[in-house]
Amino acid sequence: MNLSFRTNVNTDSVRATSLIGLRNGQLSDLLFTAAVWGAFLTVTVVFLWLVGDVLIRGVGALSWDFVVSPVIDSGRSGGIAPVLVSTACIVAVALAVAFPLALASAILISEFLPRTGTVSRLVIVSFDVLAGMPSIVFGLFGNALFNQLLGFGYSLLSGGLTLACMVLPFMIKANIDGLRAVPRSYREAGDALAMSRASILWHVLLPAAIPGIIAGVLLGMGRALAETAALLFTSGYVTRMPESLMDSGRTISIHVYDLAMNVAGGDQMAYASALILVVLLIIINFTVVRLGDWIQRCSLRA
Amino acid sequence: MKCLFACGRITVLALVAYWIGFGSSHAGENLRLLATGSSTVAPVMAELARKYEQAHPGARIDVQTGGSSRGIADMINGLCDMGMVSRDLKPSERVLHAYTIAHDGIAVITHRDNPIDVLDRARLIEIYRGEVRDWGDVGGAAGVPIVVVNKAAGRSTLELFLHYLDLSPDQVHSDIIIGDNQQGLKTVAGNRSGIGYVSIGAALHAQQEGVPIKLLTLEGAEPTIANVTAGNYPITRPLNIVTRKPAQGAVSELLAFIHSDEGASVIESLNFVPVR
Amino acid sequence: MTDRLLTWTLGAATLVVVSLIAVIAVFLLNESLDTLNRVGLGRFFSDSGWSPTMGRFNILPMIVASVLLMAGAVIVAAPLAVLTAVFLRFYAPSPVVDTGRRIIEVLAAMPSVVYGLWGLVVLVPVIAAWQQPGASLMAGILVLSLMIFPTITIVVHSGLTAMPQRYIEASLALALNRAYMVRRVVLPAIRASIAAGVTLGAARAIGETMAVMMVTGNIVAVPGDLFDPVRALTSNIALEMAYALGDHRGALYISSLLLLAVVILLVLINEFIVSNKCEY
Amino acid sequence: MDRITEAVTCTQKQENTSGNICLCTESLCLSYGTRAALENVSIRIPSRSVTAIIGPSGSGKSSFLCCLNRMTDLSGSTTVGGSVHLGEHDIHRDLGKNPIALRRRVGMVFQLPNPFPFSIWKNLALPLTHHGVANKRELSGIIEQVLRRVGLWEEVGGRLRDSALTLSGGQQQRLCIARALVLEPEVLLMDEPCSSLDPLSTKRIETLIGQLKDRYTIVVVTHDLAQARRVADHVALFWNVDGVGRLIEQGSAARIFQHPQHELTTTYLEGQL
Repeated sequence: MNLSFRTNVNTDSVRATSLIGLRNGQLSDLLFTAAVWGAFLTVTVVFLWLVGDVLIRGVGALSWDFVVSPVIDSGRSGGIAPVLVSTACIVAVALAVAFPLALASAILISEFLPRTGTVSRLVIVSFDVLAGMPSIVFGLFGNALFNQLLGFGYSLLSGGLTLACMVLPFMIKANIDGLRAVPRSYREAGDALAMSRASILWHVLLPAAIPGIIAGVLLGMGRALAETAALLFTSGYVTRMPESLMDSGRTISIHVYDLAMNVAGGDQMAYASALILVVLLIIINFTVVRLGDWIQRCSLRA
Repeated sequence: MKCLFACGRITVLALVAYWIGFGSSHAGENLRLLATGSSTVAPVMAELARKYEQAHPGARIDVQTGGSSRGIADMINGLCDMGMVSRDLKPSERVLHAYTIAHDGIAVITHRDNPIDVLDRARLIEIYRGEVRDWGDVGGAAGVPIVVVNKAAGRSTLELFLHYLDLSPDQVHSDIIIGDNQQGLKTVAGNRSGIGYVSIGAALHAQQEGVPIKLLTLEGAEPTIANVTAGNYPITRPLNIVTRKPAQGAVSELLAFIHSDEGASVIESLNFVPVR
Repeated sequence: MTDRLLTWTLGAATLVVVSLIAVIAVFLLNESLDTLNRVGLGRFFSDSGWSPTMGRFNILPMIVASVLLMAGAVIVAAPLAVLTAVFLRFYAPSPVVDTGRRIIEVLAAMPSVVYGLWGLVVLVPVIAAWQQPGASLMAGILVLSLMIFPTITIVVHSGLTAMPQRYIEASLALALNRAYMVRRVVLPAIRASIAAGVTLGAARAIGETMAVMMVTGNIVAVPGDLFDPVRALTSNIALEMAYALGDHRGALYISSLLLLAVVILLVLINEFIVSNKCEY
Repeated sequence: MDRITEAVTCTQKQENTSGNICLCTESLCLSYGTRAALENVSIRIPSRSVTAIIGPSGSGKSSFLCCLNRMTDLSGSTTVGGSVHLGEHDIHRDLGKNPIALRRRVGMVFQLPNPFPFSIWKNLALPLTHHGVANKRELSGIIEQVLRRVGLWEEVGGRLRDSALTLSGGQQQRLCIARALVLEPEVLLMDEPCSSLDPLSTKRIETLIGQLKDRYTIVVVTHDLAQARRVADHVALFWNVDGVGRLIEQGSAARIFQHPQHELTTTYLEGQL
C-alpha cells in the first residue's frame, strides 16, 4: 500500500528517460508471458486428453487373461498373446541383425575416422537420410527385397529385417554418442601401455561405453515397437501364434491399427493394446533419457 | 561387458531353438496355407479354416485381408497359396483358376438411427454422383448432410456396386474412402449421416453383434440370404478362391471340406449362401 | 595383425550400412523404371485423375495434400513448440520444468498409431460435429502437428540450453525485460536450432503414414477448404500397395522415390543449417 | 531489513570523500541458498569518479557488484539483506518491483566480452528500441556518438552491419561498453573488464575508463593492483573472512595505497608488490 505509493512517486523521477517505452515494454512482457504459459497449458491439456483417453478406455479391458489369451473374432474378444509373441520375434530379429552392424559402424566412425573429415561427414549425412526416410518407403523396399526377391514371403523374418534397416541409424547414433563420451585419457593411457587398438577397444572402450550401447539397443527397440507402416507389407498381419520365423504375424502396433480401422466394435480392445504399447514405450524412452543424462554427466566429469 | 554378451548369446540361442524346434516338430504333416485377398471372403475363410484345422491337427491356414485385387496380385507374385476374390475373374485374370465357395450380395447401409428404410436405384445414383447432398431431399431428416462412404479402388465390392449404378469411378463424389468391409461398417456405425455399401453377410453378422447399422431395401428386395439365394436381390456375386495351378493337394482337400455339408453349415451360419 | 583384421571388419560393416541407402534407392528405381519408360514422367502430373487400374496416373492432388499437411502441421506446431521450449527454459517454476520435460518425452515416445487412434476415435467425431465428414485435412494437420511438436520442442530446447548464459546477463544488464530479451535476443540467437527443428519436424510430417491415413478420409482430390478430406502420398502407398500390379505398382514406387527426394532435400537443408550454426 | 549488525571485526574508518555520494550500501548481506557470500558491507561510492573494488579471489567482489544492479535476482535462491541506495532511492524498496528501471540507470560490463551474435548495429540498437527510440536517424546519431566515445567509430564505423563476433576481443569489450552507454546510465559497473584482454587492449580500456569518469560513476572490480593504481580514484578492499566476503577498508586511492590502515590491506598490497 504504502510501498506502491512510493514506487509511483519514485518512477516519476525516472520519467526523464522514456516512460512510455517502459510501459509498452511491461505490456508486451505481460502478453508474452501469457503466450508462453498459454502454449504450455495447451500442450498439457492435449497431453492429458490423449493419455487420459488411452488410459481410461484401455484400462477396463486390461487383465492377465488379455495378455495370455489368443486373438478371437478379429480381436473383439480374447487377448493378444500371439501378437506379443510376434512382436517379440520381429523386434528380436531386427535387433539381432542391426546391433552388430550398428556397433561396428559406430566404432569405425568414432574411433578410426577423423571427426571432421569428409568421409565421416558423408557417412553421417547418409545416416541422417536413412533416419529421416518415411517408414512406408522401408515397407516398399522390404516388400521388394525380402518378400519377393529373397522369397521370405509375408513373414516375421521379412518384417524383422526391414525394421533392422530402419532402426540402424538410430542405434548407430546412440552408440557413437556413448563411445564419444568415453574420456580421451582412457585411449591415451591404453596407447601409452602399448596396447593394440583391438585390445584397447575390447578391454577399455567398450566396457566404458556400455551405457551408450544399451541406450542404442533400447532406442532401436522403441522404434521397432512403434512401427506400423513398414510392417504392413512385409510381416503381414496374421493374428495367430507364429510357429516359426517364416510365419506371418502382426506386431502390437499393427494390431492397434487394425482394431481401430477395420474392426467394428474393436475400439476397447484397440485401446487396451495401445495402453500396453504406450506403457512399454514410455518405460523404454525414460530409460534412454536417463541413460543419456547419465552419459552426459560422466563425460562432463571426465 | 560379459553380462551383455551373455544376454546376446542367450537371445540368439533361444531364437535358433525356437526356429528349428517349431519348424521341425510339424515336419511330418507340414500343411501350411496362406490365403489373402477379399475382406468379404476372409471371415468365412477364417471360420472354415478353424473348423478344418480342428479336423486335421497340424494343419495351419492363415488368412489376411486386403481386397480382391490383393488376392490376385499376391497370387501372381507368389506371396500366397490361395487368393480370395469376391467377384468373377476378369478376362485378363483368366490365367488363374477360380473355385466358387459361396454367394453373397451387396447391401446399402446407413446408421441405425437414420429414418430412411428404402432407397431406389435412381436416388442412389443421385447420392453417389453428389447431386443430392442432404438427407431431406431423399425423404430423411432435412438439413443433415449426406456423408458418402465409398470403397477404395481395387475392391470388387466397389466395382460391382458401380456397375450396378452404371457409374464410372470419376463420377462418384465421396467423402470418405474405406478399405475392408469391416471398416465400412465401422465408419457408417460411427457417423449418423453416413451411407455406404458392404457385403450382406458381413452386414448381417455385424447387426447381430449389435453394431448400430441398418440395411436398406433395394428395388423392393430386402437384403437377406433368402433373397440372394432366390436371385431376387439386384446385386449378387460369387465368392471365389483362386490358385495359379489347378487345385491339388492341401488346397483341393480344403475345397472338398468347404463343399461338404459341414462346410455349407459354416457358410450359412455366417449369413452367406453356400454352393449347392 | 588383429588391428588390421578389426579395421577391415569394421569397414565392411560400415560399408553395408552406408550402401543400404544406395541399395534402397536402386530397388525403388528398379521397380519404377519400367513404368517411367512406359508412362513417362509428364503423365503423373497431367493425367485427368488417379485411377491407375484404368491407366490414369495423376499424383498431383496427393502431392498437394502432402505438402498442405506438412505446411499446416509446421505452422501449428512450430510456434507452439518454440513457446513451450521458451517456457521450460525461462518461465517455468522449477517443479513445472521437470513435469514439462516428462510430458514432452512421453509425447515423443508415443507411437504414430496411437496418435491415429486418438485422432480417429476422439478428434474426428469432434470435427464432424462441427463440419462433416470430420475426417479431413484439418484432422490430419492437428494430429500431425501434435506428432511433430515434441521433435521441434526438443531441438529448440537443446538450442536454448546450449546458448551461453552471458547473452542473458548482457540482456538483463541492458535493462531489457524478459519478453523483449526472448524475442529480440534469444530467439534470433538460436534461429539455427529453430530451423533445424522445423526441418526435422517437416521431414517427419511428410513421411508419416498411419496417423494420416487414419484421419484424413483418403479422397484423392485437391481440397477446397480445411474440412475437405484428402489423401497423402504416403497413405496412397499404404492403401493401394497391397493389390497394385504392373504400372500401378510402378506408380506407387515412383511416389515413394518422390518422398525420398523430399526427405533427402530436407535432411540436406538441416545438415547445412547445423554445420553453419555459429559457434557462439 | 533491520539485521543485527555484528561487531565488525575490522576498522572501518569513514572519511570524507570529495563530491556527492552516488551509491551507498548499508549492512549489505548476500547469501546463495544457505551459504553466505557477503556480510555487513557498508560502502559509499562517490559520483563521477572511478571506484576500484580489489581483493583476492573468493572475497565476494563480483557478488557485491551484482547486488548493485540486482543481477542477483537472476538465480532464484539468493537472499539479500541490508539496503542499497542509488541517489535517494532504496533499490529494493523504492524500485522493488522493477529491476528494469534500476538497470537502466546502472549499466554493467562483464569479464568476458558478450556481444550478441548479431551485427554491430543491432547490438547497439536493441536496447534503444526496447526503451522507445524508434526513429532511425535518432538511432544512428546515438550509435555514432557512443562508438566515438569508446573510440570504435574510426575502426568499425564503416561496417556496422558486420557481425559483432568478427571483432577482436578488445574491440568486442569496447563495443559492450558502448552498448552499456547507449542508455545513458548514471553508474557503470565493470567486472574485471580487462581480464581476458591483451595488454594493448587493456591499455585502451583503461584510457577509456579515465575519459568516461567525467560523465559516469564507475565501479571496477579488478584483481590487478597495478590497474587499480592506474585508474582508481577510490579503492575498497574485500577479504574472505571465514568463507564470507567482507569489506575491510575503503578510501581514496592515494590514502589506501600509501597509508593502509588495516593489516590485511598492508599484507595484500605487499604481497602483490
